[in-house]
Amino acid sequence: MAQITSLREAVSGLIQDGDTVALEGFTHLIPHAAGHEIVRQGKKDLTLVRMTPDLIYDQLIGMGCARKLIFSWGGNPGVGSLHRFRDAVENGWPHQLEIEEHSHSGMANAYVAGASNLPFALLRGYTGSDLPKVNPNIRFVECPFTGEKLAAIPSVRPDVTVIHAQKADRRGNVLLWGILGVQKEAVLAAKRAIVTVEEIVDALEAPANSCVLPRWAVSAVCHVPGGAYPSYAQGYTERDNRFYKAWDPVARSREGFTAWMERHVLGTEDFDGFRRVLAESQKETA
Amino acid sequence: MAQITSLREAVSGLIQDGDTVALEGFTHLIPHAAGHEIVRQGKKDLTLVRMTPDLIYDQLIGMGCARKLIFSWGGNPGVGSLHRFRDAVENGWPHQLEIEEHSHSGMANAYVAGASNLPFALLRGYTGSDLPKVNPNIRFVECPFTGEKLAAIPSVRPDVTVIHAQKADRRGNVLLWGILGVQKEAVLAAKRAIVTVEEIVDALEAPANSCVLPRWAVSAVCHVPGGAYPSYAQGYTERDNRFYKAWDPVARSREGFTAWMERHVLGTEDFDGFRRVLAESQKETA
Amino acid sequence: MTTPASPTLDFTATEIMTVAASRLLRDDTVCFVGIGLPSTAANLARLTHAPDVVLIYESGPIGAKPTVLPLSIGDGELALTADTVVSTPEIFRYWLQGGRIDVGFLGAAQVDRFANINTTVIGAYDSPKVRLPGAGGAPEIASQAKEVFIVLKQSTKAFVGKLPFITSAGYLDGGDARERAGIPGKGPTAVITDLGIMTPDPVTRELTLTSVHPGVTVDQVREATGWDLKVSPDLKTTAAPEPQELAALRDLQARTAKAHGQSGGGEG
Amino acid sequence: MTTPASPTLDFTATEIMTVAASRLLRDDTVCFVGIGLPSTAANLARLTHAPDVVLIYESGPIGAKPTVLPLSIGDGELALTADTVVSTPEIFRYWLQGGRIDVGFLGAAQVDRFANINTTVIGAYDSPKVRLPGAGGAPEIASQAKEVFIVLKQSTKAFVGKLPFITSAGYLDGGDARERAGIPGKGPTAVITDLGIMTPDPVTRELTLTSVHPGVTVDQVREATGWDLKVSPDLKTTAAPEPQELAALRDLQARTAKAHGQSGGGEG
Repeated sequence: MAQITSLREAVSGLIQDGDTVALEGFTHLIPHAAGHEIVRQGKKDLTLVRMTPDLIYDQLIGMGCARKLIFSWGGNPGVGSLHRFRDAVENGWPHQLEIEEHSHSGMANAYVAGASNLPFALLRGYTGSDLPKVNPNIRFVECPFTGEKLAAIPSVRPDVTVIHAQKADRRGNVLLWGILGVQKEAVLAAKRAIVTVEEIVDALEAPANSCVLPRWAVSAVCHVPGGAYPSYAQGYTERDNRFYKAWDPVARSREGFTAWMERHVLGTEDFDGFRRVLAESQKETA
Repeated sequence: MAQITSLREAVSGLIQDGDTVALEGFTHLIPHAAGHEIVRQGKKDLTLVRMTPDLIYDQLIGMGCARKLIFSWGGNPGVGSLHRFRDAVENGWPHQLEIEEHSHSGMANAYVAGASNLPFALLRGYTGSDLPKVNPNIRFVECPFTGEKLAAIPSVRPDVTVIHAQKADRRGNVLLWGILGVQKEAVLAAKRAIVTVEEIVDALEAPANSCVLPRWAVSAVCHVPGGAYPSYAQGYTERDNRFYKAWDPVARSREGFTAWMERHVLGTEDFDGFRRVLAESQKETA
Repeated sequence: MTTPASPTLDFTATEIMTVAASRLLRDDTVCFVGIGLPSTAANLARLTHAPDVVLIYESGPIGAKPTVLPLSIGDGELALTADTVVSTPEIFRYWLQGGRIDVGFLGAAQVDRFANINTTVIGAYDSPKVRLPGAGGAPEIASQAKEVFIVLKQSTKAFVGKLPFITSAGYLDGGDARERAGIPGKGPTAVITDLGIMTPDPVTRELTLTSVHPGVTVDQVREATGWDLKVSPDLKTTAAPEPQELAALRDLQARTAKAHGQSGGGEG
Repeated sequence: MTTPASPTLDFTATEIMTVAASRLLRDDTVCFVGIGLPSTAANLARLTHAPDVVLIYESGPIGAKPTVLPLSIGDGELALTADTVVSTPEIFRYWLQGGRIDVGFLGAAQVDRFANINTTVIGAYDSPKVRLPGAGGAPEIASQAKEVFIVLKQSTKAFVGKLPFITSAGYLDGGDARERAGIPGKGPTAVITDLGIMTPDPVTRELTLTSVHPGVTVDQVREATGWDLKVSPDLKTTAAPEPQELAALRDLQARTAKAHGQSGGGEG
C-alpha cells in the first residue's frame, strides 16, 4: 500500500545494497531525481535493469553503484556514446561491470513475463543475431503443438522498480500518460515500487482505460516536481535537449565526471538543490 | 485497409463457410447485429471462438451455423443456461457440435498469443482442473531456466474477428472504450476484421493511450447504431436486461426458438428491421 | 427474495448468507469478484465495514465501486465507477497470475468435501446429463488468489461426495494434495451457504461445519449435504445480521431493482 | 550540414541520401522508424509523396505525424501527433512480431556485404575496442518487418567485409541462409548512403551498387567500401532532389532547429 513520503526515505527504506533495481522511462518520464538519490545514498552492488541505460545509468555506473547491467540499448539519445558506461565495459572503471545484453523486444517481453509472474518470456526473436552466443540467458524452446523454435529469456523481476509519473492522488493512486514505455510492466514485475510524481491531486480524473497504478501496487509515492529532468513529463515539463548534449563533454573524462557529480549531486541535499546548483554552473559556462 | 461498407457486404465478402470466426465483446459491445447477419446469410461449418458464448452464439448454434465451439463460459449472464448451446451439446441438435473448452485465462492468453503471432500461449493455469483431461489442446511445457511446468495452449488465430465499437472516423480508424474485454487482441489475432460502430465521425478525438484500432488493422467498418443490442455501447446505449430474461423461454424449445429466429432475423432485411419487428412482438406479449 | 431463515427471524436465509460472506472480507483486501452472490457480498462489505476493499472484475474494472449491483460481469456501472478499466487479458495476466489478488470470491454449481468446484457438467463430459456454463475465470482464480471464499446455497445436489468433474481446484484429494500439485494460493478457506459456514480441517482439509446460521440446526445442514459432513467440536452460531448490515443490503438491492427491474444476478 | 555532394550541385550529400531514402517509402506503408536518419527520411516521405505513410516508433506512438523531427525516440511531439500511443511491449508484441509492419527503417554503425548489421561492439565482445550502444529494437525489426531499408553514411569503417558482431540479421552468409534460419521478413532490400544505393543480388544476396548519386563516381563508392563492391551492369544515377523535396526537407530541418536548437538526431 502506497506511503506518501520523501524520496530520501523511499530510497533509503526500499532499496538495499545488492538489490536488482529497474529505473524505467522511455526517453519520457525518466526518474532522474531518484537516480541521484541512489547516488547520494551510496547504494552498492546493484543489478541495474533498463532497456535504454542513458544518462541516468551513466551516472550510477560511473559512481560505482552497479555490479551488473541488464539492458538493450546504451547510448545518449541523439548525441552519441555513454562515456561512463563505455569506460566501465571497455576499461573496468570504476570497477568491472557485468553485462547481460538483450534486444528491446527481449527486454520488453521479459518485463511482461515478470508482471505476469511467469519464469520466462517467449518470443520470436534473436534469430540470426550473435546475441545468443554471448548471452547464455537467451535460450530456445519448442512449441508443443507446431514444433517451432522460439526464443526464451528469463523474466525480469526487480526487487525495486522506480518510475516518474505525472500525477498521484492523496491516497497514492498513480496516473501516467503519453509515452508509457515499459513502466507499468516494470512496476508490476517488481516486489517494491517507488513512484516520483509531478503533482499530488485530490482526484486523478483519469480518462477511461488510461494507465493507472493503484495505490496497493505501489510502495512509495514521492512528490518531486520536475523529477524527470533532463527528461520530461508530458503536460508539465519539456525535455532539455541541451543538457543531453552538454553531458557528452562532462562524462568524457573520469575527473570531469567525478567533479561534476560531486558538485551537483553529492554536494546537494536533494533534487531542488541539484537544480539550483545546475543553474549556477550553467550560468558560469554560458 | 478499412473499407466503410454495409454489414451485409462485409459479412458476405469476408466470412466464408468453414471459417474460424470470433465475435467478441465482454458483456459490453457484443456484435449482435453481425451475428444476425451471419445467420441471415446462412453461413455454415463455422468454428466459433468466444470467451463467453452468450445469446449471440446460442442463436448461431441453434441456427446450425457452427461446426465447433472454442469457449470458456457458456451461459446467459445473470439468467441461467443457454438452451440452444445445451441442446447441441447434450442432444446434438440441430447437429453435433464439437467443443474445445478452456478457462477465461486460457482463452485470454490464447488471443494475446494470436495477436503476438506466437504459435502457443504460455500461462500458469489449469492446475488441478479436469479440463486438461478432456482437452488435448491443453499441454504443459518446461521453463528452460527453472524447470517449472507451465500450461501451453494453441494461439487463437481467427480467419475473421467481428467486434462492435463506439466510433470510427471516415477513414476507418476505430475507437472503443469502457470494458474492452479481449477485442483488441481478437482483432489483431485475426486475418480479417469487421467492426460495426455506433457512429462515424470526422475526428476520433481519442484520449491519450486509448484503445484505437488503426484503419490498416481493420478490413471493414460498418455503421450499425445500436448494433450491440441487447448488449450495450457505453456512452450510447443501455443493456436491455429484460431481453436477456425474455430469451430464456424463447430458447427453451426448438420450435419456439426457430419461430422466433424466422420472424425476427430471417424475416428481416437488416438490424433496423430486426429492431422494428422486435418492438412489435414485444408489444404483443406486453 | 427467499423464505425467511426462520419464522421468528427478520432476515432471509439468502440475506444471512450474503451478510456472513461479506463479513469475511477485510478492509483494503484486493478481491477478484465473481458475478451474482459473490458480487453482492463483496459490495455489501464495501458499503459497510470495508470501505476500501478493492473489487476487481474479470471483464477489466479495477477498484469498481458500483452504486447498484451489476447484472452482468461487464455492466457499464463497473467501468464508470472503477479506478481504471484494463483489458481482460491484463486482468488475468498481470493482476491475477501476477499474484496481486488477496481473495477470490467465487460461486459454484457444485462443491465436494475438499472444496473442489464443478461448473462444467453433470454426468459424463462427452455425454452430459446437464451441460453447465463451464469454467470462466474460476480455475485460475481458485489456484492463484491468495485465498478463496465460495458462496452458494446448500443442498444435496450442490454439496456432493464426488464431483463428476473438477473444474477448479480446492484441496483435490485433501491433505497436502494441493501443495503437491504445485498450486500457489492457500485455497478455499471458507464456504458460506444459506445454512452455515464450512472451513477446511487444518490437516485433512475436509470441509467442516464451523458455524450455523441462527435458527438453523446441525441436522438441517447435514441433510442438505451429500456426504457425511463433519462438525467442528467448537461449532459457533453465526451472529445475526446487524440492523445496519441488513439496511445496507436491502438498500443496495432496492436500488438495483429500481435501476434494472430485477434484483442482482445469477452466475456469470 | 555536411559538405555539398559536389561543388556544382545545390544539395548536400546528406540531403540526397535522405531524399533517396524517403522515395523508397510508398504511401499507406506501415513503417517502423528508427531515430535519426531513418526518422528524417520517413517524415520527409510523409510530407511529400506519401502523406498516408504510417509511422510507428518503438516507444509507443502509432501513426505519428510530427511537425518537427524528434530528437529522441520518445519525444512528446510523437505522442501528441499519433493516432494512439501504446506501451513499448505492445509495439514489439502485437505490431512488430504480430507481422503488421511493412517496412523497418534502420540506421547502423556497420554493415557487411550481406547487409548484416553491427551496432554492438568493435573488437571482441568481452574486451571491446569500442563499445557501441547495442541492439535496441533492430534484431526483431530486421527479422520481422516485411522488408528493411538501411540508411547510413558510406565509409570503409562502416562498410566492412566481416563484422565483428552480427547484431541484426541481413542475409547472414548470403544465398538462402536467411530463409534457412527461419527468418520471416524479406530482409534488407535497400541500403541507402550518401554516395548511392545498394540492393541485394537476387541470388547471392550480396549488396550490389545499383545507383550512384549525382556527382558521385563508382570509384568513390568502391573506395568507401571495405570489400570489393559489386556494381550492377544496369547502374543508374539517382535522380537529383526535386525542388519541392529539398524545400520540404529544409523546412523540416529549420522547424526542428528552431524548436530544439539543433538539427535532427543521431542514433537512439
